[in-house]
Parts: sequence; C-alpha cells; structure tokens
Amino acid sequence: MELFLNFLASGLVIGSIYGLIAIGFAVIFKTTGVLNFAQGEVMMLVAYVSWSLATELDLPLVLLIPLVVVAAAAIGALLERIFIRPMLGEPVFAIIMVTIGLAVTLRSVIVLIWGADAAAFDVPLKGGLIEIGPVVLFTEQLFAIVLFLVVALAIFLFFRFTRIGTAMRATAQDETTALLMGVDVKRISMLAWAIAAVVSGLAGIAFAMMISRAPDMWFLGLRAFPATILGGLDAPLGSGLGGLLIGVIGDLSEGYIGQGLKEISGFVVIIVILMVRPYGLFGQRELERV
Amino acid sequence: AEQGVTDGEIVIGNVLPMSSSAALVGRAAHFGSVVAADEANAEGGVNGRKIVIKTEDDGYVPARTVQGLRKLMDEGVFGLIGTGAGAGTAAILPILEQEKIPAIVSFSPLKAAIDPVKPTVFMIGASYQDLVFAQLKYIHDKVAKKGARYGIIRQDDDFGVQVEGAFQRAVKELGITAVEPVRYKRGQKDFGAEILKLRAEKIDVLVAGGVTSETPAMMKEASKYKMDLAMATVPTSTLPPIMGLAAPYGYVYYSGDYISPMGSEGAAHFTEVAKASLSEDELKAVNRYSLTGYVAARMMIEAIRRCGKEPTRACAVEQLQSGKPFDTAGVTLPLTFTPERHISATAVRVLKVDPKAGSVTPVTDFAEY
Amino acid sequence: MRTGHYVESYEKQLALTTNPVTWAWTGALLLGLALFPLLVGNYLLSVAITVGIAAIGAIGLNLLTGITGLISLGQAGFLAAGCYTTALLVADYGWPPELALLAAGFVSALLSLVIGVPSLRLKGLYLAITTLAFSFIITHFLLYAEALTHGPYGVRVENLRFLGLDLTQLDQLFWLVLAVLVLTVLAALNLLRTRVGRAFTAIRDHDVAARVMGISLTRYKLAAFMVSSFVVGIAGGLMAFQFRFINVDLFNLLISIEALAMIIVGGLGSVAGSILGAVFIVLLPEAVRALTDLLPAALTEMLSTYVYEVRGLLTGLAIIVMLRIEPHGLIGLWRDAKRYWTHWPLSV
Amino acid sequence: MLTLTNVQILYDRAIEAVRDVSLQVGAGQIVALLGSNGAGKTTILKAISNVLYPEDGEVLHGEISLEGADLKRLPADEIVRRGIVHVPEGRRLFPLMTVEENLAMGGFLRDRGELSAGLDRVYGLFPRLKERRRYVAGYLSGGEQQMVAIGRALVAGPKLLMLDEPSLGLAPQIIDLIMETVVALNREQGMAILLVEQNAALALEVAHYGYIVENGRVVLDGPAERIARNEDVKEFYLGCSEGGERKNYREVKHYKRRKRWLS
Amino acid sequence: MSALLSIERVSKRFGGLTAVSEVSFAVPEGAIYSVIGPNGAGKTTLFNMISALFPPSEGAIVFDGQAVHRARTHQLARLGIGRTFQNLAIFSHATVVQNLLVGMHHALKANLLSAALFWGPARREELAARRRVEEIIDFLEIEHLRDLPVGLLSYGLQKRVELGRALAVGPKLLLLDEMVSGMNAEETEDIARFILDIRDELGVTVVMVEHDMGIVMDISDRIAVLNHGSLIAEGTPAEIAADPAVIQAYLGRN
Ligand SMILES: Nc1ncnc2c1ncn2[C@@H]1O[C@H](COP(=O)(O)OP(=O)(O)OP(=O)(O)O)[C@@H](O)[C@H]1O
Ligand SMILES: Nc1ncnc2c1ncn2[C@@H]1O[C@H](COP(=O)(O)OP(=O)(O)OP(=O)(O)O)[C@@H](O)[C@H]1O
Ligand SMILES: [Mg+2]
Ligand SMILES: [Mg+2]
Repeated sequence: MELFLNFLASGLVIGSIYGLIAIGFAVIFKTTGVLNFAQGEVMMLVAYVSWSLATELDLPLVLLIPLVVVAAAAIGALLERIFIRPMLGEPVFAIIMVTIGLAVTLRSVIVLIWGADAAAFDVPLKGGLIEIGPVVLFTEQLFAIVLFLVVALAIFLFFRFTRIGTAMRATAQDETTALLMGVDVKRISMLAWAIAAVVSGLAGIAFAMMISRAPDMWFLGLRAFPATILGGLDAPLGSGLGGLLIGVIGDLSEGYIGQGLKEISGFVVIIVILMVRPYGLFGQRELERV
Repeated sequence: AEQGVTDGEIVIGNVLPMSSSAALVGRAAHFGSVVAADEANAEGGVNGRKIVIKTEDDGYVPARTVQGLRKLMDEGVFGLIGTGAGAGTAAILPILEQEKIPAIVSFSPLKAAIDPVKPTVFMIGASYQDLVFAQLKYIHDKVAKKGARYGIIRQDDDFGVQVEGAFQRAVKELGITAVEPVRYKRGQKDFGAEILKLRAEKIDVLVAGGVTSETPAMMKEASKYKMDLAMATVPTSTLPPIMGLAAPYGYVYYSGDYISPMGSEGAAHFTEVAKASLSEDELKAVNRYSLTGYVAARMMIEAIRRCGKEPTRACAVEQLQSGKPFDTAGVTLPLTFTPERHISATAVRVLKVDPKAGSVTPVTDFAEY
Repeated sequence: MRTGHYVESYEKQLALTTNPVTWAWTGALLLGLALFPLLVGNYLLSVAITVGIAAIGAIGLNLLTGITGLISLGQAGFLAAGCYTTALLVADYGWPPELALLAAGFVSALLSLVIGVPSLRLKGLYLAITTLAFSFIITHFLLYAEALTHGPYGVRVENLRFLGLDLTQLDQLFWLVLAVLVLTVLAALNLLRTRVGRAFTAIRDHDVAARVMGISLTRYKLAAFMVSSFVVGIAGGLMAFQFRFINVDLFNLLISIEALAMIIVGGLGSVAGSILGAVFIVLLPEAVRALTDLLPAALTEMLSTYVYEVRGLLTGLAIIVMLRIEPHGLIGLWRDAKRYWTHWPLSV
Repeated sequence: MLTLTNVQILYDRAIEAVRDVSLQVGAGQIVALLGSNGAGKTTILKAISNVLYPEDGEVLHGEISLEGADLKRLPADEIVRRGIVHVPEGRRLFPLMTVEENLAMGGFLRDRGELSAGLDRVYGLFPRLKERRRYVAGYLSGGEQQMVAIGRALVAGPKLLMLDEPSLGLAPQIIDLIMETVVALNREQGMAILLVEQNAALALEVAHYGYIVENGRVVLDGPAERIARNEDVKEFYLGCSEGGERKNYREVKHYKRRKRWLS
Repeated sequence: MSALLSIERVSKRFGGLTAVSEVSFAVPEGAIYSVIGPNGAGKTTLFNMISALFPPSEGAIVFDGQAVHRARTHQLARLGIGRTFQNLAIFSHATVVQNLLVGMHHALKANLLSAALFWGPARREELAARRRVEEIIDFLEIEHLRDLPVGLLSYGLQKRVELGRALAVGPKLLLLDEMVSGMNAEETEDIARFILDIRDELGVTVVMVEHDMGIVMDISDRIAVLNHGSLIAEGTPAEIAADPAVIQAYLGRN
C-alpha cells in the first residue's frame, strides 16, 4: 500500500506537468482549431525566461510567480501577433505548419541565448521535504500538483462563467460568424495563446525546478499531447485530467510491470479508451447531421 | 595525391551533433580536435602541410550523419575522427568500410564499430561495459558491505545494453546480489517510479545509467527517501553541468574513464594548448569530450606524420595498427592498435566524483577489465 | 501561350496529360534525373537519394492524409516496419533484396490493417494520436523483440544486388530509388483518376454523402490505410538499402512530424506537392548550410559556435515565410506560376 | 444611413464578384436586395460587415459608409458595435453550442440586462426555441436553425439588420411570422433592414425600396412597387407568366426569353 | 401503380425526442411525391431513415420489394436510391465532373490493383462513365462548369450539381430535400422542369421535401403532411390544400 501510494504520488507529480501542458494544447485548439506543435517550445521559452528572472532578480516565489505569469502572457501574445496573426483565415494545416516552423525557430533561439547546457532552477521553495502519511514529496513536487489544481480550477471557471470563454468556443466553431457577433477574433486568438503560454509555461517552471532547465525540455510538449487527446481536445479541463491519468498510469505500469512500459502503457490506454469514446474522455463529439 | 591531401593541407573531418540536445558533447569534441590541429600546425604542420579540421553538423539525426560524411568526402577528406553519435556512427559504418576511410571512433563507443574488426575503423576508449564494470568491481571490493544489493536503471537502447552488460558481468564474476534491472525509454526525465521500485528492493548500490541530466534526476529521487547508495555512473556524469545538477542531492558517486579528468594533471597539457588556440567563448564549451576529440585527432595526425611526404589512407591505417604506441600528451596511457585489435585505451580508471566540491579524483590506477 | 490545344475525346480527357509540351518536359526531366549521378558528387547524390525516399514516403502519407483526410502521425512506425522487414529478410533469412523490398510493402500494409480496423471510428487528431501510439508500439516491439529484430543492436545488411544493380554504389541506388519513385507517382496518379481515388476524396470532403453515393467507409478507409502504408513500407525498405545498418533510432517521432511537414508544405492531396515538399524539407537544412558557408569567413568566425543555431533559426523561419507567402503549399506556388506564364503577357 | 458607392469586390485577387455597385439604405427603411444565384448579394453583405478577408475577398474600389463614417477600415466587431448586425446566409450557427448559448453570443457586446431581455424577446417570438434551449444547435432541423440565426441577431439589438435569405428553408407560416416581425421591428423601433431574398414576392411586399443585382451589377432599382411592376421582374422573380397571373410549374417551357436589361 | 417505396409505421426517437412517430405511406412507382410539414416535423429524419443513415426505432421501410431499413448506407445506391441533402453535401474540392463520377461509384468495378495500373477494363469503364456523366451534364445544362471545383460555385449551382450526382447513381427513386430553397422563381422553374423531365424521360420516381408550396402543389401527384413527427394528411394536392388540419398546422393564411 505504501508503495502504491508513492507510485501514485510520483505519477501525479509528472502527470501534473503533462496535465498543464495538455491544458495549453486544448485552450489553443478549442479557440482556434489549431494544434500548436510549438507548445513544448513555448513552455521551454517561458521556463528559460523565468530562470533568468529568478537568477537575476533573486525574488521570492510569491513575487516571481506573478512576474512570470505576466512575462509568459506577453510571450504568448507576442508570438501569436508575429507568427499566427498573419495566417488568420488561412487553412488550418498551414497554421499548424507555421507552429512547426516556430518550434524549430524557438529551439534554436533558446540555445543561441542561453547555450546548450542544462542548469538547475533554484528558488527558495526548492529542496524541502514534505511527508503526507507514507508519501514523501519534495516541496517543488507538491508545488507542481498544487499548481495544476489551481490552474485547472481557474480554467474551469474561466470557460464556464466568462463571456470571453464562450466567445472562444464560438470562434473555434465558426470564425466568420463569431466576427459577425462582434467578437474580436484576433484578440481571442491572442488571448488563447497568452493563456496557453502561461499555463504550459508554469508547467515548464515546475518541471525545471524538479529536474533542470535544459534545451531538450520541449520534448515534454510532444509527450503531453497524447494526454490532451485522452481527455478530449476541446476540453481543457479534461485534457488536464488526461495528463494526470497518463502520469499515474505510466508510473503504476512501470512500478508493477516494468519492461520499459512507462510510455507505452499510456498509449495502450489511449487506444483502448478511444475505442470506447472516440472523442476522448471529455471531448465533445463532432456533429454528423445532414 | 590521396583524398583530402593537397599541396598545403590535409583535411581531417568530423561529423558531430553540433546542434540539438547532444550539442554539449558534439561541440566539445569538435574543439578538442581543433586544439590538436592547431598544436600540430603551430609546430609547422605535418611534413610541411597544415592540418585542417572540417566539421559537419548532423543535428543528432542519423540520416544527416550520412549526408555530412558524403559532403566531407566530396570536398576531400583524408580521415574521420568524429563519427556522429550512436545511431549516426552505425549509419556511416558501411560507407567507411566501403570507401576505406580511416576513422577513429571516440565519441560514443559503439561495439559494432570494431567487433568484428573493420579494416579502417578504430576506436579509442573502453566500452561502456568496461567503464561501468570497473566501478562495480571497485564498489564491490572496497565500498559496499557484504551482501549488498545491486540495482540498475538503464536506457533501452544499445548504450543501455552495454551498461547492463557490465551489470550482468558483475553478477557472474563478482557474485553480487542483483535485483531486477529497470529500463526506461530515451528522453524520459522523471524517475520517481523507477527509484521507488528499487527502493522497495532495498538496494545499496545503484548503477545510474542515465546519459546526461537523467543521472542527477535519479539521485534527486533517491535523496528524497534518504537512500544510502553507492552509485556507479557513465562518463558524462563528470561533465560540469551534470555535476552542478547533482550537487544538491548530497551523493558522492563513481564514474569511470579511460582519459584523465579535466583539471587533473593528465589534462594539464591539453588545457594549456587549448588556451592558446580557442577563444574565450569556445573555451566555455570545452569538457571531457574535448579530450577524447583531442586524443583521436592527435593520433590521426601522428599516423599521417609517420607516413612521410606522401601520406595515403592505406599507409595511415597501417601506421595506426602498427602496434607502435601513440603518445597522447598524458591524457591517457600511450595507445596502440594492432590489425586484430582496433580498440585501444581500454584501460579504465575509477573516479570518485564529489559534485559539491566540484572534484573528480581517481581512486584506482588504469587497469584493463 | 499555350492556347490552341484542345481535348477532343474522352480518352484524352482521362489521360494524365495530353499536352505535348508537358510530355516533353516530363521526358526531359526524367532523362536529366537519370543522368544526375553522372553530373554530381556523392554528397548531392546521397541527398538526392534521401529526397527520393522521402518523396515516396510523402506520397504514401498524402494518399492517406491529404487525399482521404485521415491524419497520421504514425509514419515512423510504418517506415520502421518496412525497413526492418527488408533488412531482416535480407540479413537473417537470405531473401533476395527484390523480394524483401516488396515484402516491406506487404508487411507494412498488413500492419496498417491492424491499426486501421480499430481506427475506423476515429477522426482527425484523435486518429492521428492512435497512429502515433501504434508507431510507438511498433518501435517498442522492434526494440524489445530481440530474438527477431536484434533489438538495440540494430541490423546490418550486406550483399545488396537488386536486378543487377549494385546498391552499395550510390549511383545505382539512386536509379533504383528513382525508378520506384516514378512507379509510385504513376500508380498514385492512376488511383486518383479512377473510382478508388474519387472514393478517397469523397470520404475526405463529406463522408455522409460518400456513403449515400454507395461508398463503403470501412472498405475504403482500410484501403487508404493499406495503399498508403504499402508505399510507406516500400520507402522504409529503401531506407534499409540506403543505410545498410539500421536501428530503431532512425524512426523517431520527429520523422513522423517531418513527413507531415512535407505534405503540408508541398500541398495536401497533391502527388506533385508531396515531391516538392520532400525536396523542400530535406534540402532546407542543406541549403541553409550551403548559405551559411557562403558567408564571409570573418562573419562565420564571429558566429563560431552559434552558426548551428543560426542555421536552425533560418530553417524554422524559412518554413514560416514559405507558408505566409503561399498557405496552400508549394504546389499552390507552382500553380500560380503556371497560371502566370500561360496568361502572359495578359497577367499582371 | 448606409451608403455604398461604386463598390468593386474581388475574390483571390482574380474573381470579380461585384463591380460598381451603389446602393443606399435610408434610416427606417426596408430595402430589398434581389438577384439570382451567384449575383453577388452575399458578397455585398460580407463587404459591409467586413468579413471578406478570411475568404481572400477584398473591396478594391468604392466607398462604404454609415452615416458618413467610413466602414471599410473598421474591424468587424466595431461595425457590430455601431449597430450593423448581419444574419449570414445558410444559418451558420455554432453547431456544438446549445441554442441558448448561440443566442447569447448575439449579445456578446451587450450588458447582462440587455442580454436577458433580448433572450426573452426571442423566446416570445419563437416559442419552439424555448422548448429547445438546452439542445445542441447542430441537431436542430433546418428551420429551427434559421430561427436561431435570426433570433441571435435580434439579441444584438441592431440599428441596421442585414438578413441574408431569412426565408431559406422555413415553412410558410414561419416565413409569414418573420416577415411580420421584420415589419414590426421596422415600424416600431425604426430599425433599418437590408433584406436579401430569393422570395421576391415576399420581399417586395414588405420593402420600401428594391435593388436587383445580376452578375455583380445593379441592373434595376427603385421603389418596391415600381420594381414589382417591371415585366422582367414579374417573369423571372415573381414567377408570373406573360399575362400576369402566377405560372404553373407544370407548364414551364423549355426555352427562355432573354432578360431585357441584359440586352 | 404499385408502391415502389412504402413506409410502414416508422418511428424515430432521439433520446427523449420523438422526431418521427408511426408514419405510414406508400409512394407509387413513377410518382412525384411530396412530403411537407412545419420546421422540425421530421421530414429530413424520414429521408435519413430511407437512405439508411440511421435505422428507425420502430417500423419498416420497404423499397422495391426489399426491407431496407436495416441495410448499410452504402448498399442503397446499388439498390437504386439517390438523394440530395438539405444542407449542401457536395465534395467541394472536386470538380463538377468528379462529383458526378462519384455518383457512379457503385456501377464501376475497378479494384485497387487495376486502378493503380489503369489498364484494360479499368480504363474502359472510366471512359464509359465519363460519357454517361456528360449526358447528365447536358441534361442539367451545366456544360460550362464541368471542370470547376464545386466549392466555388454559387449555392444554386451547387444544388444543381448535387442533383446531377444523385442522378449519376442511376436511381429508381430520387429523394430531394429542399431542392429549391434559396432559389428565385426563375431557378425554381428550371428545377421544376428538371424534376418533370427526370420522371417523364428517365422514369425515376421522385420524393421531395419542399417548403415552396408553388412547386409542391403544381407538380406533385400526391402529398404527405407531417406535423410533430406524425402524418396528419395524405392525398392529392387539391385534397391537401383544402384540408383544415394542414392549413392550421402548416399552410397558414395564404
Ligand atoms: N470565397 C469565394 N472565392 C471565390 N469566389 C467566390 C467566393 N465566394 C463567392 N464567390 C463568387 O462570387 C460570386 C458571387 O457570390 P455570392 O455568394 O455573393 O452570390 P449570391 O448573390 O449571394 O448568390 P446566392 O443567391 O446563390 O446566395 C459567385 O460567382 C461566386 O462563385
Ligand atoms: N441526429 C439528431 N439528433 C438529435 N435530434 C435530431 C437529430 N436529427 C433531427 N433531430 C431533431 O428531430 C426533429 C426533426 O428534425 P428534421 O430535421 O427531421 O425536421 P424537418 O422536418 O426536416 O424540418 P425542416 O423543414 O426545418 O428541415 C427536430 O426537432 C430536430 O431537432
Ligand atoms: Mg448568397
Ligand atoms: Mg429538413
């Protein structure tokens, strides 16, 4: 039992990271219909920028986090403005391709600025141990889980209760009509990118604090993508849960089966679940009506 | 004249991951070879010719390793000292063999490169198997208590296979008590479940077979449960950034190497010449892999030198496998190859790494395992 | 101006092209390509071989994704299946490479049925992830089924003679790849002008209407999967010839993304676009490399360690700029250019 | 209040969908815009709302202004803010959202009070929608969808309402209802209405003024009654035979007379 | 005249909603038969069941002597049912010719291999199909649009192409869902003429759903009226026009 709980906790930790990134994917998809292949890179960029802020300014976490949120939002909005905005109205696939190009670009930019070495992300919060019953967690690991819960709640409230949230959904379903309703589609798209950058950026920071900030962090993005699908592409909250699930399943299967099944097990579960629910656990099914 | 040889120059090539996540090692290796070339050129070159290093970037993509090599070949290259990493080396082996290009593999010891012997392909450096086994033997003999339990976490590729090979050998030869090996997929960074599993097995010794930042990540998880571990690792764990990452977790661990660590006496000569030949920025990129690059380049250059005025590839190969020792300026013991044995510098020294103090100290002498 | 060229019979309507000019161009192009090895060095030749194989794979993917609208991120898996089939059959079972190459297609196609059947219910990115999952499972299998696949050690292929060609020679390998590419292009174009290809596009454009018009979704989606992965499998088989030493690292996720990039940049649903896309994506890093090599030495010196990042940056930007200029891909650019020239001097 | 002068519109920088169209909608007026399929009516409405760009459409020449202010440069949301609301052709609901969410999107720019008042008004007008309010819009029948589309625009509280084929797919009773509503909105609230219709008889019955567009050009305009008396309009738009009474579709001829305005 | 299509006590429920409830009527062979009713009455749902897009919750549909309500959608084209859709369902990226050719799908035989080779029979049947398509193009007077992508055509023309595609199926029964909505009098007239010709010259039975009472009353042989999913009247146009229930539920004051 103790072992099981620890596996569970460790799965939840990494699952929280996946979950946050997955929320980022879903927010952009839900509003613009675009799969952002650069999500992992945006996350990495935010993590690096935050790292620099943290090392240069030596701020306590309570001040650092708001600063980082602002920076991340700015980064997301800026990227959207420069790279995505001009593609508005073009075929979705072209925009997806732009995000692939953006991913390549960002990876290089990051190494260009910060070099190729990995470095520790040290903040005052780091290093403490917390015991919850038999489960032991580093403070930063607990931080990741808490971060996930807070962000998930915020996202839920946002889409549920704000008009902008509804407008974002509307935009994804029919951009032109959204325009006709007076929705500023451009601003919506920018907002989606900003939110996604903040959410996944926080994941990047949490991850960097736990492991390190390194130029191959972007790969986490691709790993979190299946989580989005598991939860449902157009369901940010569901995607987040998908992330948790993938994390937990991975660690449990590694723990009890082994054989390098950590990653594969997640995929097997996805296949099985999609057979039963073709639009993920929480996704809305596509309309088929003539 | 032979390919890559002109009136004034001899071109030696590298195909290395200069970009991508492996750039940390690729660049270091490149600069190592540049230092060797500059050193030779400063002394008037090789029989009147300057050594030119040409490096192609493969971005850690095997298909591009092949293209890099083809490009070097088209532009004229005498021999190769950087051969891409892992799968990249594998991908160019058939070409090296077919075109009879002298090559010294030093960057990632790929068993297939020299076993069976390929006529023109050489390798310096002990296999990962030897590197890890040396540490296990040391730990078994000197460190661990009687009846200690040994665990391993290793990557599920050819590199990981070699690491596990050492582990299995230790089981057989040293009679250690081993628990079920744990494998992980390349790219994985979180090791919560893996460590938990080994903790449940109550291990005392861990072979941490991560490539780079994976090793500190394993240490971190282990430190969470205050596990008392002796750890064997692979050579990358002596790289400064990796040591930096490992420092907070309080573990002093072992590593093994066939070259002297940076900052040690053996590397003193290299460090000195490097200062003369590299810029400030470039010096920052120098690490252990610069030493291997340096040694490989030095050997290639020396082989060419021994061939006299009209060096040919055939001659260089012959010189390399002549059995006559090559001096490596103290980085390793003098090295030799023979026609039957294309691997050298297999003697390994166990190193004790104290990341907090930033020190890497040899705890054994060079020995064959 | 190409006026005055009329199509007079249905026979001609159906032909791939009736225009003598097009025929002449195609002929010249093929001849040029066949002579290519005599004109260039090994580097360009090996790049060309990579382009050729990539183009075959991209056509395969485009049949599935561009034409039938089933997005796949599993290209790496099918490539790996084909590549390992050929390599293992030649290396361990002594099959002649000719047969082993065909077998690559068939094994890959069969495998796609395993994936296709459960995927029938899925759409869009949900399908994409399932294919991705299967490709991970395939490579996992290749890595762990050591007895069959040599696992992490990889497979070495020797003695490659193919219909009298010596495939260890780059020029002869090039001819083989070119021949396979030409056959693939012809087969794909033929498929597209018959009921099968139309059924594929119908499914993409409106699957309900397609069903009402008598097209069985099950059958044609599976057919699309099979045809596509047959072609991709063949491309994988050719990779076995190209590398002669293979292991699973050749088939990572980035390959799948790159394959998708090829057909998007080239033009979704277009055979010619697939080829253009493959050319673009494979050549881009090489072109950027050549370009940075042209920089004055002083500048390169200054960039020193940064030059590789600068290259990566330029590569990414090139993709972005290309799509901003022509969101419909290179094939759109090509069509625009053609329209321009046929209407010249009336065009502005 | 709305004026278009010499407007030319191109798609893809190549296809000229509208050339040299001028039209006006006076305050408190109902203006009918008639024309056969592909004439360019929808394109004109999209130009006014400034939503051509996603389709690569562009107003190349001409002026579009509302009460003297130039509309061409304004973003779509600003145009809505100024009171021009456009009911697009073919319903264009947000198919995955519920009926009520769709209607609420119409009030995106309005405050909560106005929004709920708007919803109530629409439910009063189309009780069927109230029954279906929690229903996902994509599953509604064609006609129900059309009701949502119109309702959604009304929630926005327009000064100028542009209706693109509102009668499309609606049962005769509902068409009557909608036309009555249009007239009522116009009479009671002074709402100006630009009505694109295929059902010319209906449109000319309620409109004050009419334009006939063909092949991207205005071929005829004038007060509605006058247009209704035009011989060509009678034959081609109102389906009347030479004599004046409605033709029977069973007796349609296989040849056609040329339209005079084209000759 | 015998019944080509009979609807026998058919019901359809979506969750709690009964969209069609115990509807029965028969369409005689060679008839032009209209189904009318208020919005949401269940007309399209009925069509969807006839073309086997989903099965009825209860009841049977018999076409040409066969029970088809449990058939697979794609089998119906072969049996001889063609249809158009209320909300355009064309293949918008394909040209007019290609759209029509898709309609002929079931009549062609080529399989994967022969198609890839494009040799012998595969080639011959494509030629024959192309000829047949040209006849339909002539019939619908869309010669000038032959090679245009359908997505670029205006709404009315797209509907015409859809009609052509349904004809290409070579149907015995043609289901037309709101063919003339969004068309002006002139275009409606064209469609009326086509429908009459299709019945008279090609001998195809037509069932249509329309809200345009002009065309319904003028060219239908019989009319069925649905309201809230139930059949409230059935008869000749004259009978329907005079039926008070129909006037109350549907026709209104006009
Ligand atoms: N996105 C587009 N790209 C290219 N051409 C277009 C586009 N949209 C419309 N067109 C063309 O512009 C012309 C006018 O189209 P529009 O939709 O405005 O006509 P309409 O009068 O509204 O017709 P309908 O009564 O059928 O709705 C048509 O010839 C059409 O083919
Ligand atoms: N697939 C479906 N899922 C759920 N409800 C549906 C579905 N299809 C139709 N409905 C509901 O069934 C009812 C009948 O719809 P149907 O489309 O058959 O009406 P209709 O008679 O064709 O109306 P219209 O003339 O407006 O097109 C409607 O209330 C609609 O909301
Ligand atoms: Mg229109
Ligand atoms: Mg209907």
